[in-house]
Amino acid sequence: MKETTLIVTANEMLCEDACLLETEGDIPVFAPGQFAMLEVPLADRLLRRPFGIAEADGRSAAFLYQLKGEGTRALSRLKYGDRISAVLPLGNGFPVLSGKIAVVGGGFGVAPLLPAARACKAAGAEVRIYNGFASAEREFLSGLFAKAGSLTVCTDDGSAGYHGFPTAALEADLGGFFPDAIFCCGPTPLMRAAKRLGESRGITTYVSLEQRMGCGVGACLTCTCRAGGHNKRVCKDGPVFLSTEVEL
Amino acid sequence: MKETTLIVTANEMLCEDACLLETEGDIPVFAPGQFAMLEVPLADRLLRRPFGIAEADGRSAAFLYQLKGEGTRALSRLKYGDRISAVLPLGNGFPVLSGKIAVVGGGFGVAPLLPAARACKAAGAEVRIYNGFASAEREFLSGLFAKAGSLTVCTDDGSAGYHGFPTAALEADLGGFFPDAIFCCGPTPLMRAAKRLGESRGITTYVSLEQRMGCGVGACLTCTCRAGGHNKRVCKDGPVFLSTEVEL
Amino acid sequence: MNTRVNLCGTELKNPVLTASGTFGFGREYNEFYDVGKLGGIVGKGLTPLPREGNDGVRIAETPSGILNCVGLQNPGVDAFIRDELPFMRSLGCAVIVNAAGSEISDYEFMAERLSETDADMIELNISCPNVKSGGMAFGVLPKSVEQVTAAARKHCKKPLIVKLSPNVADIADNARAAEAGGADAVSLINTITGMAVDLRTRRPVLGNVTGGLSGPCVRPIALRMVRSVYKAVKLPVIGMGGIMTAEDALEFILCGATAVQVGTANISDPMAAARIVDSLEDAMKKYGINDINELTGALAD
Amino acid sequence: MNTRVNLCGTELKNPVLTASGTFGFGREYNEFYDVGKLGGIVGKGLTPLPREGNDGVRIAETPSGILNCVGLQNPGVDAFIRDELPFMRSLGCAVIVNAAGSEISDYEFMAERLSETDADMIELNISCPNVKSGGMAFGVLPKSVEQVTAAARKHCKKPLIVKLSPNVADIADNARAAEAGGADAVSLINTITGMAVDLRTRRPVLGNVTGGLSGPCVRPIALRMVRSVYKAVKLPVIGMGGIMTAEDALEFILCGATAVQVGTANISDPMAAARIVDSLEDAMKKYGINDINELTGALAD
Ligand SMILES: Cc1cc2nc3c(=O)[nH]c(=O)nc-3n(C[C@H](O)[C@H](O)[C@H](O)COP(=O)(O)OP(=O)(O)OC[C@H]3O[C@@H](n4cnc5c(N)ncnc54)[C@H](O)[C@@H]3O)c2cc1C
Ligand SMILES: Cc1cc2nc3c(=O)[nH]c(=O)nc-3n(C[C@H](O)[C@H](O)[C@H](O)COP(=O)(O)OP(=O)(O)OC[C@H]3O[C@@H](n4cnc5c(N)ncnc54)[C@H](O)[C@@H]3O)c2cc1C
Ligand SMILES: Cc1cc2nc3c(=O)[nH]c(=O)nc-3n(C[C@H](O)[C@H](O)[C@H](O)COP(=O)(O)O)c2cc1C
Ligand SMILES: Cc1cc2nc3c(=O)[nH]c(=O)nc-3n(C[C@H](O)[C@H](O)[C@H](O)COP(=O)(O)O)c2cc1C
Ligand code: FES
Ligand code: FES
Repeated sequence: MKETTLIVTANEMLCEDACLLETEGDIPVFAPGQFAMLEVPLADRLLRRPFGIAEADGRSAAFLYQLKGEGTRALSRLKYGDRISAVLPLGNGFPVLSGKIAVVGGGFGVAPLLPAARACKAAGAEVRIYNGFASAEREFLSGLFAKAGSLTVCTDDGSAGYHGFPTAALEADLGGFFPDAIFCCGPTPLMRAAKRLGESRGITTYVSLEQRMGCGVGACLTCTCRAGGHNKRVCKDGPVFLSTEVEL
Repeated sequence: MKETTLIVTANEMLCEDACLLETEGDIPVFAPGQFAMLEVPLADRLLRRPFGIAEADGRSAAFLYQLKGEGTRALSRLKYGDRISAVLPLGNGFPVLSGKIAVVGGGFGVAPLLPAARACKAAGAEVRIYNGFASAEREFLSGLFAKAGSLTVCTDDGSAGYHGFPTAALEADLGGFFPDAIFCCGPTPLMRAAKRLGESRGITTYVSLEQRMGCGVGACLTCTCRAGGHNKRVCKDGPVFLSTEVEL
Repeated sequence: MNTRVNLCGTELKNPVLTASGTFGFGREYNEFYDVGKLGGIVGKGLTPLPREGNDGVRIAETPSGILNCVGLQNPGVDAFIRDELPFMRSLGCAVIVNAAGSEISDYEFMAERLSETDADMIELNISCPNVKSGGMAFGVLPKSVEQVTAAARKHCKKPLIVKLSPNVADIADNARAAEAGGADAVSLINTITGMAVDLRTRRPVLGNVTGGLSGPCVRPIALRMVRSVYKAVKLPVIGMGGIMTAEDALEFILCGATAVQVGTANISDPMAAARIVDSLEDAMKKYGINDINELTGALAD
Repeated sequence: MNTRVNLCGTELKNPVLTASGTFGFGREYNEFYDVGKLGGIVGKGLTPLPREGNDGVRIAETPSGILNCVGLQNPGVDAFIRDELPFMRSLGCAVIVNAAGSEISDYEFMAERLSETDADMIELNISCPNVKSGGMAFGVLPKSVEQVTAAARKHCKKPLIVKLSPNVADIADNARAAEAGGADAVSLINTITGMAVDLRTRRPVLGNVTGGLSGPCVRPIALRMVRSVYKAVKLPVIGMGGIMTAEDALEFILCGATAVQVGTANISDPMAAARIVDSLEDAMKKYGINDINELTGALAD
């Protein structure tokens, strides 16, 4: 956990509303699922934006981000050589497991799962990935995921791959592939479905939550979620939680 | 008077703390001494900055500016191709006279005098220019002024040219060169000296005032100066006033 | 798509008005665009006699805001009626006259004098922080708000808008007081008292030491106050405070405003009010609003 | 060059404190830098019993500011004394404990309980806008400010700082009330009540509907209030509201602050308070300040 300056080496549009930001700097070791708070280059915006660390080694770090509001649009205007301040790595990530791992992602929520899938694969796990999108046009990062495990693309409208929720695709596979753990990130309904599936079948399930954040480091208590009747900090106690810990 | 977009064609450092901004756009005709309100590229700053129009034709406009605070520092970061919004041309400029004209400037106040000197010269006037600076290192724009009239550089410390106030240099010349009008722009003490000199010798004297501004177009009444017991708007009733009109 | 709203019996083409003191009497901005396209304009604050306003620096920049201490410089109500009102009236939009004073009798006088004109409405500025005697005092305590409103009401034959100060403990109390005093509408917020200092000179930046803060920095405060006043009174509410875009205007309407005023934005960009009007329908489309009147106060809180 | 100041008998290395609620109990920021270099830290607001705070979204961004509605989530005073205070004490800077409550008796209890500890001072938060019962009420009317201060005073053996709310008609009156009630210092400003709305959902952005505004957007308001409180009371004043840089800190001191607190800046940049301390001497040099104590209140207005 430190504050450091990143130098932009590339900032490419991947599709209409997603970019890949590549940077250089002095990057600490990170666990998959940990995130960074990136400064946005707008003088009237005080809050940094949280993004999962998609890829990093000691000298470089990359972030996949959706163009959502003002902050991410300003990020997308960063050019080669620009500097931004980052705080990283933050929070608790996914465990790196061997054994059988099911990765379940939805929409832009797939981004933080990529390093988790890769790390487990590298640790010898059998990784199956179920990524869901609204439609074929919204499909995202399948090239990279296909290298990190066996990938099933799912679409809500059936325009590509499995027609339905990725949790349904996983459930259909359970006969042949009963995972030791599920890693999920995506919209709340998907995380609820993953929690329900995992808990009903006795599979340890990890969910990565999103919440509006202030400091990102655990001090301001603005990013809480309900966990066992208490409020926990998504930034410090999460963003990855055991499904049994949190209320969704 | 209109709001228009300017495209930056060049933005060069002239010396340690001054830049020349060159732009292209749809530029209305202007009178020397009129000014523009330029947007500064900082999201948390709401006010435009007033700058004299140094040079312009229908398609381009140039501004000479001192690096003073945050706004001008942000302007200095503008690069080729960047766009800024400008409101121009604003206020009343200097009259374009033939006859004998004494131009008296101090420090960065010389900038708005350049187009006035040029225009009078083009109209057939005999133009003598007395530009004062703190020291030789602070000398500014002498190359351009030398083409617009006969130039006497003055310095407070005597490190170049005439040792003393430019009004003193003009006064010393009055035997051989008795001007029909004095045009002055610079720090308040200089403008006071020019007003005193002109009024005591019966020479019509014009001064160009600076004041903190809001709208720049005459609507908000934040830029006033005292004139004949009343408050007048520097942006609309000036910035060029007859010395007899205003209290300095 | 409907953008028309009815404010105290006057139909406005759209709910976008300009705020007092930021738009002169419309002359300057009419050189930039046809001011008649706006819902209406509110003139610079007037007093019974001409005023020169404050000395020294009158404006300072702060993060996402400005401070001003113009101090009600104006030509006086008579010169206004003679020299400015006919022009304002010719623009083709609603004309609201903003009136101030230092004594209750000033407000009575202004209400009476302006009732004889063809202005559409009168907005009472009982909340200007830049006038030393009076001014402030009227706007702070509910009792005096009611008193000054009732006094002006007696002499006023036009719809009477009372403009509320945000420098108070509970603005809803003051809105209720204006309602009790007979106001036809309330407008808010006026500027918030603030200050800027210069470390080099160790002096205040502004000639008047303190000034009124306006611009986007005050918007969250203004939205909260508009919401709380909307819930407190039955009168129409005119919302303002940092409106820069059509979306900002819609946010005020969502919180309860029938119409809005655009102030500092004009100073920042002379085209601001026109741009807000021009983009209003697109913004309404984006948020599924067919009739702007449906949005007023529709916040689920 | 001297940056040391004496605050209610405690010597601070420099006048830079961190503001309650933005710095936890110092643990997180101590991973970024040695928190001991600061003048002192103020802990998250505590209540007699643990509190979970508000539900839903707790933070929103506004122009040059943020809104928060944490709602005093805290582990309760006993867990604090057991688990957090020893750590805070070990940091090597002054330790101020921030205490809140919903009843006068809560404040009495907190003052008594905290007087038994080795904290340096107690800051009473009588002005938190995010607690529904009580909280707000105490901080608004001068009479209740005096009452709650006097009640806590009777049970308090440490220097007592009263933190003032800006959501009042005249903050100087409230400062005088705190002085009359026996406060040793006043701190200001707490957050200003504000709101943000979402046009898409037609709902407030924050779970608690309204929240407290802080950050550079409030700085001009805070400076004005610090100046007016400085003139109204003889107590030392602790200034805050939007301090992001050493120059901002000096501006508050110029207006009358003996020490300052840095809040939102920590949230924006975890290194903020350390950077302010690191650049303090350079900034003093720039403005010809040899002893920071000479600057306090030196504004010529
Ligand atoms: C732990 C974590 C990891 C994330 N990782 C990624 C990632 O790898 N790629 C990616 O595209 N997005 C990710 N997000 C979501 C991302 O932070 C938001 O899309 C982004 O903050 C939007 O900023 P904006 O200024 O464009 O949007 P605006 O809506 O203009 O932002 C306004 C405010 O709301 C906050 N906000 C808006 N949406 C979200 C959100 N979904 N979660 C948290 N805060 C939000 C912003 O940070 C800002 O403070 C992550 C969020 C969290 C909490
Ligand atoms: C009619 C007119 C013509 C001018 N022409 C020129 C010119 O041709 N070249 C040039 O270098 N400068 C000129 N100036 C001065 C120039 O406007 C200021 O130097 C500039 O605004 C400083 O902005 P800043 O953000 O860098 O400084 P800051 O000090 O950070 O600005 C803070 C605020 O104060 C205002 N301000 C600061 N100094 C001045 C000043 N001297 N006059 C008016 N407002 C000020 C700024 O506009 C801004 O609103 C002119 C001023 C006026 C009024
Ligand atoms: C330069 C200036 C002058 C103002 N003069 C007046 C005035 O004469 N009468 C008045 O009622 N309000 C006056 N105001 C307040 C505005 O009408 C408005 O209430 C306030 O600025 C908030 O809106 P905004 O943030 O959109 O500017 C003035 C504001 C500014 C910035
Ligand atoms: C997230 C957050 C939590 C806060 N919690 C408290 C608190 O518990 N007690 C308190 O007295 N003030 C609290 N405050 C107010 C700050 O201490 C400070 O008064 C205010 O934010 C203004 O300073 P700033 O602009 O530097 O942030 C909180 C502020 C923020 C932003
Ligand atoms: S964002 Fe500050 S505690 Fe999580
Ligand atoms: S700057 Fe607005 S009237 Fe001159």
